[in-house]
Amino acid sequence: MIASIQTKDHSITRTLQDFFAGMLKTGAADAVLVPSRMSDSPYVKPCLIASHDRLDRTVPLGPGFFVNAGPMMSRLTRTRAGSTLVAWLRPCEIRAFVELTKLRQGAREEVVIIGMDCPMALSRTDYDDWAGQGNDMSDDVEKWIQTVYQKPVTQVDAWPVSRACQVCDAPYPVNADVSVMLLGGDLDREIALRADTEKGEKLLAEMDLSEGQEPERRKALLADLETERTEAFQAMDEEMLDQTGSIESLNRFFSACVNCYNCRSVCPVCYCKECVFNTDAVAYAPTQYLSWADKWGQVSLPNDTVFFHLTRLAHIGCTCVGCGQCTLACPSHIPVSDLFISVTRNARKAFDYVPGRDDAEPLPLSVFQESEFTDIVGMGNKEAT
Amino acid sequence: MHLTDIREKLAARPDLTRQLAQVKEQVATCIQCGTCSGSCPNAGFMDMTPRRMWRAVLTDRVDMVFSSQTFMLCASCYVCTLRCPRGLPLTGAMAELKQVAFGLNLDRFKRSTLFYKAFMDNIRQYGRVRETEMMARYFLAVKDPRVPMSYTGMGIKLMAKHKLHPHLPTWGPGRLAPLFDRAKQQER
Amino acid sequence: MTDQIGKTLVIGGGISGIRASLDLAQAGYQVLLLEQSDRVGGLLSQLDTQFPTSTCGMCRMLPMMERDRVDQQCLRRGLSHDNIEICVSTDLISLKGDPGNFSVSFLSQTDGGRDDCPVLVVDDEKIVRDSMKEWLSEEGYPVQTADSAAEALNLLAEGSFKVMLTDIKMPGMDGVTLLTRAKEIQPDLAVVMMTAYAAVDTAVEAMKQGALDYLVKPFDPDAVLQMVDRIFKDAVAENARKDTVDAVILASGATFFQPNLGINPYGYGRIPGVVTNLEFERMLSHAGPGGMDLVHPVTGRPVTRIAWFQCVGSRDIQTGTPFCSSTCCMISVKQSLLAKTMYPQVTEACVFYMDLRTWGKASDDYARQAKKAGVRFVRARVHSLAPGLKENDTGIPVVWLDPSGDRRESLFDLVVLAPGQHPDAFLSGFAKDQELTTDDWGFVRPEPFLSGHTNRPGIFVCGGATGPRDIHDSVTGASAAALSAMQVMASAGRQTVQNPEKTESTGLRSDGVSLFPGALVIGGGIAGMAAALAIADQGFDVDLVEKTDHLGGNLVWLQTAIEGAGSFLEEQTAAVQGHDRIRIHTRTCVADTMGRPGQWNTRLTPVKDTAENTDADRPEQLAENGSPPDKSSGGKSPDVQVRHGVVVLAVGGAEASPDRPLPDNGPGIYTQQQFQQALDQDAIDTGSPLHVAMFQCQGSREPGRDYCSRICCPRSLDQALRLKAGHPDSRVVIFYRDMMTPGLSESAYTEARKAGVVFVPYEPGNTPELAADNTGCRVNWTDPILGRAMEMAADYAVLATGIQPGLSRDLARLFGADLDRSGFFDQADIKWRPVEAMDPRVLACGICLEPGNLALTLASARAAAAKAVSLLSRETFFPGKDTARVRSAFCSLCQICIDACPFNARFIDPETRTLKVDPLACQGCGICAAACPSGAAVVTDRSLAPMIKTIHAVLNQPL
Amino acid sequence: MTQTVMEPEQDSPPKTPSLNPDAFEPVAVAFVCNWCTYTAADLAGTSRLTYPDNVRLVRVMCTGMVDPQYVIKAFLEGADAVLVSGCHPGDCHYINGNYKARRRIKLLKQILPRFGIDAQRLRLTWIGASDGIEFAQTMTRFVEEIRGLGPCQARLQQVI
Repeated sequence: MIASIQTKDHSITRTLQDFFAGMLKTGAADAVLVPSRMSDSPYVKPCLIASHDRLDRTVPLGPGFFVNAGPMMSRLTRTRAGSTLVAWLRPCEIRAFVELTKLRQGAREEVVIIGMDCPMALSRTDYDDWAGQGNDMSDDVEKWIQTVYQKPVTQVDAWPVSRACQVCDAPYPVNADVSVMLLGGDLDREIALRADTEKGEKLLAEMDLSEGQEPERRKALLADLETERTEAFQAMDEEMLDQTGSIESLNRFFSACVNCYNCRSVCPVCYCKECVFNTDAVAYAPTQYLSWADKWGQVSLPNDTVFFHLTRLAHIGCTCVGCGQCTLACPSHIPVSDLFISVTRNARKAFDYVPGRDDAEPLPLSVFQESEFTDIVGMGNKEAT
Repeated sequence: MHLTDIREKLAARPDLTRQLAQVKEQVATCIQCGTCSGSCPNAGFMDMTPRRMWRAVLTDRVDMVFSSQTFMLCASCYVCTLRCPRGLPLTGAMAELKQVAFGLNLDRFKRSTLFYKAFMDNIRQYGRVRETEMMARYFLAVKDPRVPMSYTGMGIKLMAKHKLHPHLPTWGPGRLAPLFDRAKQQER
Repeated sequence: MTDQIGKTLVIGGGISGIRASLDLAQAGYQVLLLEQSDRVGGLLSQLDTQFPTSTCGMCRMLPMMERDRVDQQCLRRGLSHDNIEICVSTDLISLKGDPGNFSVSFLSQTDGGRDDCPVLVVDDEKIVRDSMKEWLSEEGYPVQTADSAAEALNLLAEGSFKVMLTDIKMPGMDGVTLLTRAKEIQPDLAVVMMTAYAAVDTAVEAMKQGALDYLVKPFDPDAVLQMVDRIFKDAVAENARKDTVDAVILASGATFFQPNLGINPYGYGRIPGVVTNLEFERMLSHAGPGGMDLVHPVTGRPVTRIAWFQCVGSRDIQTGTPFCSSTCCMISVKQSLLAKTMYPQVTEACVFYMDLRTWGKASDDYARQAKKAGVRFVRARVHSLAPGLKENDTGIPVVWLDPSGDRRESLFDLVVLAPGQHPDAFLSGFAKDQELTTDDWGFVRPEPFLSGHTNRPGIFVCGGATGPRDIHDSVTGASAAALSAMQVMASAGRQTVQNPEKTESTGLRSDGVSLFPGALVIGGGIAGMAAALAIADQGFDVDLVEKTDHLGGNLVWLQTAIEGAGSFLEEQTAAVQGHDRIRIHTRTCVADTMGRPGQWNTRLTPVKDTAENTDADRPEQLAENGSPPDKSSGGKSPDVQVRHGVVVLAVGGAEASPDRPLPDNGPGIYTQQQFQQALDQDAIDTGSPLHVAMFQCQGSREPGRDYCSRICCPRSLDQALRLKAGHPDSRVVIFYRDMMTPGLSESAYTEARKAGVVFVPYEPGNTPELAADNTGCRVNWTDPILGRAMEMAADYAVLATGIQPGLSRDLARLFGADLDRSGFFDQADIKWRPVEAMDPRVLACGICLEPGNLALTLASARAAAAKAVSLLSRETFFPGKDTARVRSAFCSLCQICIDACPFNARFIDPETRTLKVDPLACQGCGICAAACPSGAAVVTDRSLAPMIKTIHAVLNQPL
Repeated sequence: MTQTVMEPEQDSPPKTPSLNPDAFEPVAVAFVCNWCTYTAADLAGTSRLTYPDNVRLVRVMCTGMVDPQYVIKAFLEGADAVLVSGCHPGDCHYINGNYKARRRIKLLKQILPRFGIDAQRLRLTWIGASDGIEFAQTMTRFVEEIRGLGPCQARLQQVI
């Protein structure tokens, strides 16, 4: 079922705000989760809004992406609340939430997920620049929307699209209850929504919308995006291999890392309550440090930097959703997500696993088959890497 | 037609019927493993393997049993008896079938019957086989000129290899007659 | 009443002995385990893998609870348990006594062999000295000779002797004087006088002066040896260790037929390349000759064509073996499958068999796997083998007759003989000494309905000593025998060793866990009753749940068919009903259960009148979409809450309904059970000559129900014999695929053939056609041997449809167990833990566990009871030192560890919402720790911090 | 400590692990399962089968308890290679630990070679309890292979 919302006053933002308000008014939703500004600052964060008259600061579509809402969804759904929540999410946020539900960090039962076509976000510093100090961002936002949904873009005006978004291979909602098909749409006139699940259908039915259809250009635009992004990914992959193809170069890549673990704090699929690297599991006796210094002639501290990053690669090797938050968070400007996206997207192929693709798809390391990967067992088989 | 023929003949001979029942009993625990037939040196010449023969006996297919020459070809080498995992007296059972077949006086066994008779008579008389005389008596008994003709080829070959001795030295009658008489007595 | 700890002697350290010992040890009894060879493990230490898994799981025999008391290691490295004293290389010298008081003496082969028994021969005649020396030396005695008394005294002064054989009349000092002088030097010397017949009086006189005995010249070597052996044994018996035990379990096993004995038609030992299956097992093993390669033992060339010959020394009158050895078919299936899959070089793997005995739950499917892998199965017996031509040694020519009667010939590099199991010399001697009842072939015959009981009270038997057995039956039987020993010890008032932690003065461990001291037995058939009785007899409360209104299950209809079963059923029912520790709940089923394993609180609810009894064992609330059970009757809930620490699933099963459409269920068509009941109720006039056709494997051993039910072939034979006994002219034809009469039941097969029953083999896809109308049944088939179309008019057609287990998945899952692919109880390990679920507190027995006859059902029931008793006997369990822990502060409740744990030991406590570990289920494997990314799952010494230390340590060791 | 570190029985003065390619002596860590491969190692020992002491055995209860972190750490600590060895499929004392190990090793093999750690430096084998000969052969071959590959980069300097 595909429905359509008529765009009001040439403002897509306003139209969507009304759409959410309608949900709250009719009781189709008890609360909605939408990115919103808290004051006149330009920064947007996911906001849980229960009152239909508090939607005016929400920015459903825009280039600001400071928090992946996946873990926020986890907070909101960890136990049953007995109410219906409608969440407006970017594709990478849906992916993160799906992975978190597999890790029992949340549940979908009481949530209706509205996923949107998401062509890009800006990096943190570029966003600052783009937003300036302006109190009223609405014109900029509308302009941004009209730009990015009509053709593949790698930069908006002078600001380049964040690297993670440039290589994102699924800029459209997967596994949502309702998909908002913005790409290629005549957004000044209408916004098309497709119900993908029963829950989605129920929501759209309650909103009493007119019938719509997928924008004609959307499929072609998605194909163009795919081509472009595949190429971008290959370029990044090569660049990363060049920069980190050996232990020595990996050392250099992370040489600015100060073990602050911000990357893991913002990572939506690093769900541990406490990172193992913050526990006594990796605490050494003073003699241990001396013994290393003795062995290599010197030992730089804090150590276990690469150990930390490789461990994190092993932990999220299959579940990394490629949202790029780690890079945004790194105080040392290390392009962490470039490395992680390039490594994990290749690694998970072995298990034919795509994070967020399917709720029923089990986590690769939690299951096994009796007859698989026989090529990696035994000596003398010079299997490919 | 043939079946009725054999059945009728058997019905007329309670002694042979009993003998056949004994054979059936002797091979009752046969499990058709085929060891007998695998080990039989003559199996290649038989129209039916010994195993099938026992199966026919056990399933009362007398028509199959007595339309076969298998038991006539048994050379009494006893290998099957020695190998049978069921320990069945197979060689003996073959011999019994021969006897029943002779007793039934079936046309198809006439030649075999006559051959055996000629053979045994010859031994009884001389204590050994005198092939030429034995064959001569056999040919006379068959009363069919085609039979001696069919042996001509083999006769010539044997002669070429000096295996036939037309002028055997004659010595007195053998002393086996009492032995034969005693055997006959015991069989009763 | 005494506070003595119960002790059982287990004779034989094979798998049966190990199993019985471990069960007893776990229950807290002491075990003295004697083994003649130098290691435990028996035959299994030579087998790397077992069917039907193609793997080895022997270590799964080790107890899962109180693991710290057992060495956690592969059993091939040895066995060690606090409560088991293992004596290898030890001979049993004597055993006397009664239950509760057997005295046993045994001797290590390392002390007191014959080489420790030097003999001195004194005679002036050289010939006597030399021949005596020759005879005795051959037997292993060190012998010295002296030609005079004087020299003898010198030798005696120089070294010690055990025995002196001396002539009486000698030049110089005579033998009698030598006796006196020798005794002065060595008082304990055994002296035997040698004398001519005429001087016997003197010899008798010498005995008064201390001679032990005398021998009369001229003597025969045997008499001399017997005399010396007797002295040796008496002397040895003095060195032997003595002990007192309460019960004895004979688990001495069987030996293999030696194919080179007798007529040896396959030329074993003569034809290179003819090997036994045990030898082949070593060739397959990487540890055997050839190492990683499969090579010919003589030529060393790679082996590519292998034939297996079945029934060598089994099912063979020529070797005096009328019985089937039960296991050889499956051993060959396994070996052929392994050879074909492990070594791509093997182009030809061919098994020659008579009937492929893939009886039981998982074997038939295993054989199908082998067929799929390319193993050829040929129904033929090869009569004999002759060596190949030497000059162009291309292999061993094998000739056989195919089913159609054609003679076939093929060359093989290897011929693997599958020799049968036979009683061994020890067993014959022991049975004779102890006056045990044996069968015609020398195996110990257990008492009917009492698995593992011999005719001697207090002496129990299991494993190969009772006849050819596979691992599964041996392990089950061993546990059953252990139960019998426990019963003897309990009635002798013996105690069990409780945990050492309890008595240590250093303080009590506070982490002890107890089970609720009671058992829930579900199913009131004979399996459930036997298990309930055995558990209750050991002093534990039992709740016995039965869905129908009566006890007895299938034995109710079977009782007249099995000799003595009627009165046995009556006795058992009376005993159960009269037992003050058994509460019987008839017309009841399990509704739900609360609590954790071992501390279950299960609700029993009455079976509703409307409910079909066949579905009544399904947990009600699950069966009815979550609606609560009917509690309305009389305002008061009729439900009962039962607290129990173990659960025994004994819900049984039923005859499967015929899978193939029947011709209108014509008047003469019966299932095997219906036919049995008709026979038992005299509804069939067996006194008149009847024509009966029996069809085996109806719907069994085929996709869907791909197991052999193990009972139908013997039952058909029984029915056939009954018909033949009723009227000898009755014509009975049994259509079969493979007659499954393993072990000693082969004799019924032979009997039926003798009685004139006709057996017709068929293959799936070529099933005989059965048609029926009002006038009766007609069967049409093609006899494979005769190659003829055959026809038979039958008064009755009997379909052997096999067993359908009656266990519902919901009920199994209620207790954390599950069903296997055939619908039976899913065993933790089909071979090594046959009556347990992965959780050892969940047990099963009878035909919901696996198909089997009454004897097997009783064996599994008693085995399950043994497990239950050994668990319930422990007042407190102390978890292993390596039990996993949870650092809740770091735990995100992602439950990855729950998914990873193979033992369901981890769960979320609903009250605290924290992750907990069931310390009795946890095996300390550390898989959880590897799965947990946050370091919240930890196992002592097997978690990140210590492992990092270890890694650092090993890498920084100097080279 | 439950895991046993097999000390090489040597009295000779300790050799410093040399980084000179001509005198390169590889060092490897082998995580061996208590039930199968450790038994095989024991059997190899009792059968007097020799294998290079370059392989340092770390006994683990099950290959399923080998956390990918152990493997990573071993490489970063300077191991030239890591072997994980346990029971054949189906043989696992803990039912399926070896299958789980196989997936983890697969993942590591997807990641580590990306950073220049040759896939051949990380091995997974099944060596059954009675495979003493196979154990010794595998160890010998393993060491020879690593010797051919040369020292692992991570051994040459501290990886931060």
